[in-house]
Amino acid sequence: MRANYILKLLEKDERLDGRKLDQFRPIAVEKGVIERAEGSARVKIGKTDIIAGVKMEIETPFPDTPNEGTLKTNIEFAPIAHPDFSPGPPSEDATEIARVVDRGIRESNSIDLEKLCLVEGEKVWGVFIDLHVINHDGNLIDASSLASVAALMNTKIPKYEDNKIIRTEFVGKLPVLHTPINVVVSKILDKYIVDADKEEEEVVDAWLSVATREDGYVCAMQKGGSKALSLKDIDYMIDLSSKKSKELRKHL
Amino acid sequence: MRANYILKLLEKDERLDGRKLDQFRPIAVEKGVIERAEGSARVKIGKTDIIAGVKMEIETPFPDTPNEGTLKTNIEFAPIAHPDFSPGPPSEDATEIARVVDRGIRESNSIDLEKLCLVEGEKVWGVFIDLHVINHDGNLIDASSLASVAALMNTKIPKYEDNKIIRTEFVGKLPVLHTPINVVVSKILDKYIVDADKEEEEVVDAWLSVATREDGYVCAMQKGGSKALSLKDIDYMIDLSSKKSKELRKHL
Amino acid sequence: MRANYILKLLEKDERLDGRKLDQFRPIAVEKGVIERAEGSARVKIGKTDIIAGVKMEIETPFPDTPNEGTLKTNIEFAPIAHPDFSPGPPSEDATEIARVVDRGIRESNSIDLEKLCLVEGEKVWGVFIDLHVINHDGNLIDASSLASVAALMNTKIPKYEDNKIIRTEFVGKLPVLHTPINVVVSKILDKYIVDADKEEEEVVDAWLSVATREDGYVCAMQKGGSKALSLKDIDYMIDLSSKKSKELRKHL
Amino acid sequence: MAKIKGIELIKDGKRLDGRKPFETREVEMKVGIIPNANGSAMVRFGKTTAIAAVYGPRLLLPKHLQEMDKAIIQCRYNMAPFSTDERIKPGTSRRELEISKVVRLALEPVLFLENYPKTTIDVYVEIIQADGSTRVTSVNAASLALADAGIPMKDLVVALSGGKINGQLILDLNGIEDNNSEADVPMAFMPNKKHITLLQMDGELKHEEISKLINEMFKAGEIIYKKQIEALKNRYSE
Amino acid sequence: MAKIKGIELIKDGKRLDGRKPFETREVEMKVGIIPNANGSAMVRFGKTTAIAAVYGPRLLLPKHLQEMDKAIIQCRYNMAPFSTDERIKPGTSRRELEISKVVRLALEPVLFLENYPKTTIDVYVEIIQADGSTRVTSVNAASLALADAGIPMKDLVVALSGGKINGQLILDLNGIEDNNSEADVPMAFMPNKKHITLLQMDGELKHEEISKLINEMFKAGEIIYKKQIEALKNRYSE
Amino acid sequence: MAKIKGIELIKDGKRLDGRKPFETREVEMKVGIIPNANGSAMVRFGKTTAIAAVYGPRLLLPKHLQEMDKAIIQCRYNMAPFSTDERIKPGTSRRELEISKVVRLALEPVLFLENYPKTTIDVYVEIIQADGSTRVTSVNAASLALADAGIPMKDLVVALSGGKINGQLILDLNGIEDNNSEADVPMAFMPNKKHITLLQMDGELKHEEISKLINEMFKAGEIIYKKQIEALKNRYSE
Repeated sequence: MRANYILKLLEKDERLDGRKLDQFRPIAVEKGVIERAEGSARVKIGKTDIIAGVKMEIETPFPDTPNEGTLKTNIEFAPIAHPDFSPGPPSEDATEIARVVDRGIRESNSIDLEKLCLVEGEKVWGVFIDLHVINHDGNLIDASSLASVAALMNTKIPKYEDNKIIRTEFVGKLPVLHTPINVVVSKILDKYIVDADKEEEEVVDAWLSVATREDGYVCAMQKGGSKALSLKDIDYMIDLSSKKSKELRKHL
Repeated sequence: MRANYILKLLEKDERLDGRKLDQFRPIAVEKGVIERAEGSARVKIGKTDIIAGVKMEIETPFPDTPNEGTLKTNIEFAPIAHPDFSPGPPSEDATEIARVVDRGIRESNSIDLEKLCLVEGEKVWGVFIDLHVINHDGNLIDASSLASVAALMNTKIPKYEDNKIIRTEFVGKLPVLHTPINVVVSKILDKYIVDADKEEEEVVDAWLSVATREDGYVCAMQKGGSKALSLKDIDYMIDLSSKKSKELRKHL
Repeated sequence: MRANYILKLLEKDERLDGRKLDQFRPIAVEKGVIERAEGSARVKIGKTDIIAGVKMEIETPFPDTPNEGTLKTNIEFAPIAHPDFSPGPPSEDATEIARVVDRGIRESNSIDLEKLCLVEGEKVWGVFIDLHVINHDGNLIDASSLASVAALMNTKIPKYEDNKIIRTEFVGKLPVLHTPINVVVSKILDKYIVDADKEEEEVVDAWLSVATREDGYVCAMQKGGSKALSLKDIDYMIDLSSKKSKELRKHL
Repeated sequence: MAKIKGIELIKDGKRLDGRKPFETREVEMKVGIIPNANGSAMVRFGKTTAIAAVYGPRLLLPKHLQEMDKAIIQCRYNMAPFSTDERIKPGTSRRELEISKVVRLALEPVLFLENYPKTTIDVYVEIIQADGSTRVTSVNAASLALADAGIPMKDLVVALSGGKINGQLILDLNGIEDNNSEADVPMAFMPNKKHITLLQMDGELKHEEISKLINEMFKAGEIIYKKQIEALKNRYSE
Repeated sequence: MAKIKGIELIKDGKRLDGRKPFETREVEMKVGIIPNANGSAMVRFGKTTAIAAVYGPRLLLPKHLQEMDKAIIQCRYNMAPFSTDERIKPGTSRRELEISKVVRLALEPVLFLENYPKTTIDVYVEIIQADGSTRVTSVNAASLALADAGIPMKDLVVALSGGKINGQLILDLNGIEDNNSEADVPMAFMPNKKHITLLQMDGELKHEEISKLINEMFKAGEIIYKKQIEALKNRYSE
Repeated sequence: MAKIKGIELIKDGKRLDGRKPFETREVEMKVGIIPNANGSAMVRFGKTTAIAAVYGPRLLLPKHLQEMDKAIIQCRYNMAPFSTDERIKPGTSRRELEISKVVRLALEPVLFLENYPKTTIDVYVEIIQADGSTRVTSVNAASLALADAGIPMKDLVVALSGGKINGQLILDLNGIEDNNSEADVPMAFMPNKKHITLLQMDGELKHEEISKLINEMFKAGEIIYKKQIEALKNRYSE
């Protein structure tokens, strides 16, 4: 029923909540919402609500990058956020989102990881981004990605002295070099929309997530959905995504 | 049927097995039952039968207590002990008992943990209390707590030489400073009983576990059961528990 | 139906595929099938198809054997290999096979583990044998055992320099002292067969796995199946197994 | 969570954050913050922040877990990885498992479970930031979320913590007090009849100190109760 | 998998293994290698070797997982412990979980799932040896295994990877190129209509470079498509 | 469990604990020690102590695990964390999983499983203290527990271990012998017909040594058999 109505509207370039096809829901970004985290941000896109917290921990570097800090991104589909979420290990969808966000940040060289080395080969800062979904009303990828970058920009590096982290004193800000912004473009029938909400996501044929850097470079893509896309689709979707990313970046 | 009969009897201050409301079943405490453990004890309260074994292992201290040994309490609801116990990770109830026993010992400062430091910040003795239920006929908390303290009192510290534990030689006894004794008081209707057996536990409205030290201080409490308690209830239950704890301590 | 037919044939000392009771299916052993592994072999016995890969990793020795390398054998019933295999932790049967193969190699002193010590008490070579079942048509034990020994014979020790494994350079071959060969003899009714295929395995009453060394010593045995065996059975089965092991060893 | 040796937590009758012994931290409560949930609430005591959501009563599956004559409560208390100084690895610790149980038991006495056979009432609490007294903050949030879900309750459930530092009884322990206290007593109760539904204690207290603390918690609970009522009113006057 | 600083991956128009930018490695394909499976195939790109097996369509159990109006695909991508330099511990990593999903989605558009209600089509891929481009090798193997299983398909699915090294667009990245590339683009598509069913990208590329790469992959995909057809023919002419 | 180089385990025909080669340690057996169980027993060989309990035959759930024409045996062998020198972490090791299987198979031939379709007979063994030969001690305990549970059996199952130290065949290995033996042969059998239900071997033995050991185990098993009978009698004469 509802699905059919969404499709009917789309044929007329209309959406349930009156938005244009290329229009986001209202976006709110609040940084520094978790005092005890080294960095944090809460992002709301419409009713979708997500908190990103960044913790800095001492880690052993990977053997092949002995002078670089580490990055780990994790998402929790907290059961408070949706009737279908249940406690337990991350689902396939949660894992995909965490990896898409992680790759967007990693591949864009967003963080200057070499600045996070303390003792080469032995001790480096580990940057842990934890995403906590508070309410899920669609488009978790864009919200997660935006919250992560906002939280990184908000992150301070604590003092490290005598093998202890002093979390009340800071030596500086996390060196953030780039701000990749993720915008998912969804295809339904022959229409392209951005920021599909939960109901729309259920009728999406295929989507393309594109992360664009402030210098216009694309740094990560992921196709989703059960239908195929043509090169023409993809060209259009990259264009639209890059265009919208500029709009979203203003919220940082 | 049986439940109703228990309630009927209680109205007359009587119990199925003829005990008084504030009377324990026969208690037997045997120390040193496991030769290969550094300390051990077997406690029977009526048909409830439980073995506590203490193992001493070399551990890294926690960063914030670099000069203290560590304590870990674990309980296994071995499937031999009851038709409803099945192999697998600890249940919510098992976890609660392990934590109640652990906190009773920890919060009463029962063990002089500073005496268990070998190399500050690097090596300390870890005290592992493992509780193994042999037969479950109710009141596992009191039996577990009594077995744990008895086993600690029975524990010897092995020699540690050239980075090896010599388990056939000992340097002394585990320094046990206090002997917290746990007594659960259960409320059924408007009656208070101690040492509820398995059948009685099924009709208990609420219970209060109180650990009392030999100097009369209360060092841990835990309320259980699905009904509420008044302050008057609690005052009465603490009194009764502390009184009975003296009786139980004689078995150590 | 099929089971009854197998039994009928056996009464006449015949088998479904025309083999004699003490005859293996065609055997193919190919070494070095995985270039990136330090050692490998693929063994086919009839339609049973299994790959053994050996990886060499730096490990901490066990405290009681500070100057010996370590050995670990693992089998994966990959879900590609049989409709009943499903992803997940190893089953009881998989665990048994891994342990039978492991013990055969370990107890025969097949590998000169003392030669694998790098720094006593700190660093030794760990030998990891991983068995990957490609197609399961019975007799996984013999195939796994043969593949493991073939892979060990094919294993080279990489260079270890500046705390790094250089996997493109080698310092020599893994020191293999003995070649234990496992042959399972199965009893069905009053007949003894070797190399039971999957269909035959389903009617086996009892089996005995015997690992024989090239010097004739028996170095591991395991009885399986739900029926008992007499000493006479066992004597016969050891004899037959040892005899067949010579035949199989030729394939190394 | 080490005790800091000889730390002076109270001086001239004032605690480190300036509070008097029986003064609680700033308390903030907000109802209806999760659109997807049947009921939800955020409760903050100082920095300690809990978000609770209630889903249900809904049919419990698989069937063999159903109770034929009543609803069950499934409760999960979970700390966000970024809620404390050191990152918490995902997965349920023994501490979280135990707190999930005591929070559930703290709520059970006020519900009419027999009204909803075969169903589950799922109560999920996320600790977004932790600075002591997280379990009682959770109970307050869960109480509001249940009320917000329209589930009939005999009473609300009010919770707070008491304790003892440097020989002085206090209320509403923050993180540093919690770690260095001589005793810590989390409690929950039904405010109208003063019926206690959660009570734990760790540390060293005389019996009479426990009784005195409980009475002080009853008193301070009145204020928390009013905040709960107010938060519920705000929700429906929005 | 560290990037090696300043490594020269291409010199005089030749890659380290001698290939030209848009040249693929030696490709080997074999269908029907697992007697027990309904369909199976081995595909090798250079050293990267994937074995795929298809079981089904078969009844999906437990029942509550069934879809009433179509089959579901269950897909697992798994790396053998000995397939890489450092041994991989058994168990599914987050990377493997994600690849399992994208491989499944790469196949789904060519299947008529509505023909097999309540069933599952199980697609299992084992990476026996890994030297870059494992996920696209997996898709090729799975495509052949599905065809071998006699499951009707709208088209085969052809997959390969593109990327960029030292400023040069290339095809079919091997391990060292993968680890040190400026960009990595795995793609799968239906060769007849050039419909893309898998597309991922990591690195730094301009939009026009992405389009150019996709076109090059379409071209090289023709050859891979022919290899698939050939492998299927060989199977049935055995 | 290291082998100690050059250790002399036997001297002048006596083992370290004073036993002759074919002498067993002190054996203690007690039936009916767990009131809740349908059957139970404790068996001790020297310090090695096993407690076994049998629950069932009872309906097996979930249903899809049931066998329509017979009972299944579910067996778990578990070592208490404090049973050995180094504490054992809770959770089932591969060794425990394998022993659970061989203990189950050691018992299966004496039971009439077809009498109890759709049910499970659960056999749980806890090793309370370990000093070698734990699996055979477990089988003896399980045999008694099954008899105590009143489950019809074709025969009891008697078990003991044989081995070889310093070139000498021996019976009933203790811990230090087990770790330093040249061979270790655990065996279980039905004493009346001498039918072997468990047989394993690790080490180095000639075929004729194996046969000789088995014969010695048959002999010593007579005594163990008598102890089992006696323990059962004591149970019913209590």
